[in-house]
Amino acid sequence: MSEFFAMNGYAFYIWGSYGLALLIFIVEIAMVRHKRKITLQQLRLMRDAGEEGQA
Amino acid sequence: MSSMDKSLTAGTAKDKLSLFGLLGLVIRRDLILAMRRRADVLTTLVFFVMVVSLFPLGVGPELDMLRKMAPGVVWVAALLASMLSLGRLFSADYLDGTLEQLLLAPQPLSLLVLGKIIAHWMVSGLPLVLMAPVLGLQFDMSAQALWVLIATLLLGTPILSMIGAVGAALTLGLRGGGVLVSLLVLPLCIPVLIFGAGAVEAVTSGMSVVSHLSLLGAMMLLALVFTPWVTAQALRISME
Amino acid sequence: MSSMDKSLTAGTAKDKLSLFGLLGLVIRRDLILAMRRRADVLTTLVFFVMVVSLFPLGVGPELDMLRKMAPGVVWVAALLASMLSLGRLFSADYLDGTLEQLLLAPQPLSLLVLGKIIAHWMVSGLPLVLMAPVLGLQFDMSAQALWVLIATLLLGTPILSMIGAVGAALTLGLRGGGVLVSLLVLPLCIPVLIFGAGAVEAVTSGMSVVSHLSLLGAMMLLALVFTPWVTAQALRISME
Amino acid sequence: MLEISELACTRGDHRLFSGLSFSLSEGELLQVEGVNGSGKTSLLRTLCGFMMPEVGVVRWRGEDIRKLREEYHAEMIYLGHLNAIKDELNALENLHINAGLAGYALDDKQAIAALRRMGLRGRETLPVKVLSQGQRRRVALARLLVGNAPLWILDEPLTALDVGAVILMQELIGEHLANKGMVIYTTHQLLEVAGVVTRRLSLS
Amino acid sequence: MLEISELACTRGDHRLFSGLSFSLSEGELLQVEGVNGSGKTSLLRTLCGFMMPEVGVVRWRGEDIRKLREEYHAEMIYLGHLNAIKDELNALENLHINAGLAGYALDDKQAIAALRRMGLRGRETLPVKVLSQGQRRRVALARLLVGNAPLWILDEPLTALDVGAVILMQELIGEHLANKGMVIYTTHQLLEVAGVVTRRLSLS
Amino acid sequence: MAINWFKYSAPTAFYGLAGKLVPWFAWSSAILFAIGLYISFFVAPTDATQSEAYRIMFIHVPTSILSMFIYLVMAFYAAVGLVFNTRLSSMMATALAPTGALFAFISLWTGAMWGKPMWGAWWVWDARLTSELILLFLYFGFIALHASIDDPRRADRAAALLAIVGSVNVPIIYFSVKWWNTLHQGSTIKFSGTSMHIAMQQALFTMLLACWTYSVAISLLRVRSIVLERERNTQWVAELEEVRS
Ligand code: HEM
Ligand SMILES: Nc1ncnc2c1ncn2[C@@H]1O[C@H](COP(=O)(O)OP(=O)(O)OP(=O)(O)O)[C@@H](O)[C@H]1O
Ligand SMILES: Nc1ncnc2c1ncn2[C@@H]1O[C@H](COP(=O)(O)OP(=O)(O)OP(=O)(O)O)[C@@H](O)[C@H]1O
Ligand SMILES: [Mg+2]
Ligand SMILES: [Mg+2]
Repeated sequence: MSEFFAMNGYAFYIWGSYGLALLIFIVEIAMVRHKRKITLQQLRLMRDAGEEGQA
Repeated sequence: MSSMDKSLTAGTAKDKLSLFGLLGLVIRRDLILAMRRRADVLTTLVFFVMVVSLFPLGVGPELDMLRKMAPGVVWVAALLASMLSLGRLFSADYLDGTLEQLLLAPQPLSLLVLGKIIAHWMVSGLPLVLMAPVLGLQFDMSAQALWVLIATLLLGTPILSMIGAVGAALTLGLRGGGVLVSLLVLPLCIPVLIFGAGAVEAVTSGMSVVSHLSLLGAMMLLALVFTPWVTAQALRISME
Repeated sequence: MSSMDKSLTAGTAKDKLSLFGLLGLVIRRDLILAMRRRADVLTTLVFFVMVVSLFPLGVGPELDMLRKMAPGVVWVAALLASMLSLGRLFSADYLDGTLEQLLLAPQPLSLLVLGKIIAHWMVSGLPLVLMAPVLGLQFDMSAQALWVLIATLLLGTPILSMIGAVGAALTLGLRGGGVLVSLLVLPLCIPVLIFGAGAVEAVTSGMSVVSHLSLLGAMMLLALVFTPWVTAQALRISME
Repeated sequence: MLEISELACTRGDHRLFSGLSFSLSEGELLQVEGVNGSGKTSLLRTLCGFMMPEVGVVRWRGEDIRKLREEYHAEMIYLGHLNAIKDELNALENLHINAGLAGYALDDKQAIAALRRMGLRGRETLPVKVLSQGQRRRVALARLLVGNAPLWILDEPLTALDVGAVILMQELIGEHLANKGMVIYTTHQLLEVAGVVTRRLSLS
Repeated sequence: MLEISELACTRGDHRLFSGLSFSLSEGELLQVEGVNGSGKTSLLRTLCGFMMPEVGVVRWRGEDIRKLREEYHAEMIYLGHLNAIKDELNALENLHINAGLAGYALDDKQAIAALRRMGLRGRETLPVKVLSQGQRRRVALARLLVGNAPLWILDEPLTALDVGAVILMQELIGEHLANKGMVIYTTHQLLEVAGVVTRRLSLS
Repeated sequence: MAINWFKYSAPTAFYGLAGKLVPWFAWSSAILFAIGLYISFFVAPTDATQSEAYRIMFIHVPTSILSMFIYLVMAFYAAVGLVFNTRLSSMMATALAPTGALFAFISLWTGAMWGKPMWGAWWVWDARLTSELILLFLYFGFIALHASIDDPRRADRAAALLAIVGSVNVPIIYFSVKWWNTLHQGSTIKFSGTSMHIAMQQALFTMLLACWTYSVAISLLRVRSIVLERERNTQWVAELEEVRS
């Protein structure tokens, strides 16, 4: 197992590549989902404010 | 004063201006404005000279290396200098409302834009071309290389002005436009830089430069045909 | 929204602001403005990266030569990038009248100016420092050289911002100020460039860098003491 | 001549106006009224073709102005919040350039006469930069005297003008209308043209 | 409080005014009058200390303002042709900053109340860039509501304001005078404060 | 307030459709990544000359290819948006840009991580590398321009113009850089295995597909937020289930 992770001495480069790629994918997904959450939140907030304004 | 005013009017009084007369008017107008703030013209040039001269200071004084760097450094400096002067191309007209009036002129906008680009090149590109040989001498370039350098700059700087005009028009009225425009325009200008500097290097290593120069020429024609129109569209979008 | 507004107010309501609070307010204000146009911050950085990357394109891709040029190129690019961002330091405030109000503030003008300079450095100098090592790697610089590069930039970029502020204040409201300011400021910044790039070259050729760094440090302190006051005077003159 | 039908304009979240229709023919004077932020400037800029109308069309002599473009521009003058004059040039040069861009070549005599009529005697050859706010506005307004476009679109022409200049503007508009011109304007001040009924368009 | 003695001002070749003397004390309202280019703006800028008077001195509580500097600044508010607001920030943030620079920390409630009083309800958190000319002017004027400096120097405060806002300004000035304030202003429009005699200073 | 239903029908339908498609693409992407990674690391044999380092290829090559492909798609959408004034395609272009930029960045990063053991340098100024770097700058330009303009419609149109000009320029850049390079130095050391092992091909192909499905999924997700934000004043957004709850 540790031999697998050692990658014949190229561990840093290989895991550095895949690791960063993975990290970027995760961050991107998180950011997009967060953006969606925020957008929905703001929509609800605006709707509530609008209803208050009418009342 | 009177002579100055005369030079602003084309043809006889009460005449409708021809398209060509209009182009002339726009160029003359921008040149006169540039002359009014002469410092401007000078500073682009001085910026160019300074960037080129900074290099030996930063890199160290080995002549051999400097000679090799020379075309690249001169070209990069030319690119940066024309980038810097882009801010002036439309922003003054935008801020004081003249641009609105240009858009409302009863003539094709691309033509007015072309006039502005030509004037801009004459003020900020041409002086660089004329200055370049002097700087080349500082780096101990050969006479042949100097000629090629002038030729490439003569073909290349108008392209920079034209591509730059598109960027300047797109970033009109945006704060921090000065840096943003570099961000947009620099990548687009890279081929010009590569062929320009490449030609000079080719000639120093004894190769033919015809293909480089003809490619630059082709790019210039292409830019001349398309960029005024694209710039005009960009201006319309920016004024919305 | 509310949190943003809160961050603009210092201390409790209806309180007189202390001098320090005021400094904080000015810095926070400029940082918030910078964040509003986040593109700005990014673009200075990208400009820096791009200028550094342009050189190999102009000069050619031989790593050997590039390695030698690296410190000079990075420093020149940093100088140009902070020069370019100078335009933003006062000109927006000048155009919309905020500067008039700053001059009428019941606090020492030098303090306000200092705040603006600090904010400017945080937005345009600090990112360069953080980015420099990556660029160094592109030029295959050694780890040791990279550390020295960071140290010199950390000491040097604030000086550039401070000297730049004087130039920016003097050229306020002059058309084509963007280029004029470079013309005024670049010569003053050359010592910084020489010591900065020199330190990196020294370390690559195995010499001590202490003297270089301490000279830079001394320059920074000197600048910190004098430039805010000089800038304030320059602003007063420009507004007359 | 100028017809607007079913025009609507939205800026951001605010619907400024909608279903706006009117037409303007020769010799008519139209004041666009409304409180601050009601959309007067937006309307005038739409009439110039700067902004694409969200809904509706603007027609000039029966054709959509976004099709006509240059032909329409030849028949109108727009004067906005900004003066469109160059600080570095003097009043005379500014007028020459503005006329040139509108397609006319002036001679000095005409230009000077126009500037004098605008009350700028003695300031014709000063760089515009040093003029006062009101004087700068007068330089901009001098364009109205030298062109012969039938349609004038004026956004707050009276800004910074003193009482004398306001009276002058009223005369100018009166003359233009008498020559079969059309004028659309906004202002928060009083502008009354003798012998002409001002039509009013109120934005909510 | 504010005393001007033997002031003269020359711009270029033109002597704008000379031998100007007046003084202003608590509760007084002074309108500087004159045609376009008569030197009103120049006078007000001299009173602020931007321009050095060619001849004469400006005194505040008996001392030359060029000596007092910050102390004088703490007791005055100047509102010029330019609005001194940041396009990127919203009205609320602008007000916070302007108050902060004048040395006060506001809380949100006060700021919002001031903006609402200026008729900006619903626009408090829009970036100022998208507001209309009149709304922008209102944001700038809101500074008057949150500071408590006795001296107001206003250069054409009514520019771009609609009728409602002009009335509001008259009220504000009235309140300020009632609180022992002093106001110097210029305008080409009509500005009448109920129950106060406007002193007038005519520049040739 | 009258709502032009015809105009808004496209985003309405698209919003729902995209919502349905996202899970499909997301899951197939996850599965493909799993398979691809398995083949890359456990099936594909060790390379003769590069030892294990060559395994970087399986992330590097797909991201490189996609970074270029996405730029073209983005420019295409932007152009359609500019010419036909369809909001939706402009929104698609905006949604694609960050993903494209990230792929370009991953390509640069993994390339550098590969270059260090292979060439002994993190970076060389080779044609491919340089043009990929410039591509990243072009993405930055697009994003920065779009972000600096407040009015979304104006931002769409301005950025579209830039994307079009950029896409014309991309091939020019590529060839100029390529030519520039050959003028100076001999061939850069490139990956040796011309005749690729079949497992390597499979891994490469699977990873490419995985990256493609990923970018479709993420940009659809992103465009949904953009649609909501831009259409926030319309009736249909107010009636959406996720907004009402
Ligand atoms: C920062 C460094 C690098 C960058 C920016 C980069 C960029 C690229 C790009 C843009 C492509 C796609 C080209 C295409 O499909 O036509 C690509 C493909 C490829 N790269 Fe790299 N690369 C880098 C380093 C490396 C290194 C170090 C190696 C191997 C030693 C390598 C090997 C390959 C291979 C084998 C392909 C696919 C082969 C092909 O499609 O022709 N790259 N790279
Ligand atoms: N992005 C936006 N979001 C919300 N409201 C906006 C936006 N952009 C503009 N507005 C509003 O649109 C209106 C623009 O009005 P316009 O400039 O046409 O007014 P006006 O009638 O000319 O006013 P004034 O008399 O003050 O000049 C303002 O009320 C402004 O608040
Ligand atoms: N360099 C100069 N040479 C000649 N005249 C000058 C020069 N600089 C300024 N002036 C004149 O000084 C005056 C400046 O006036 P100022 O701006 O104070 O006028 P104002 O009373 O505020 O007018 P407005 O009502 O139009 O705002 C103008 O008449 C201008 O022409
Ligand atoms: Mg308006
Ligand atoms: Mg004035």
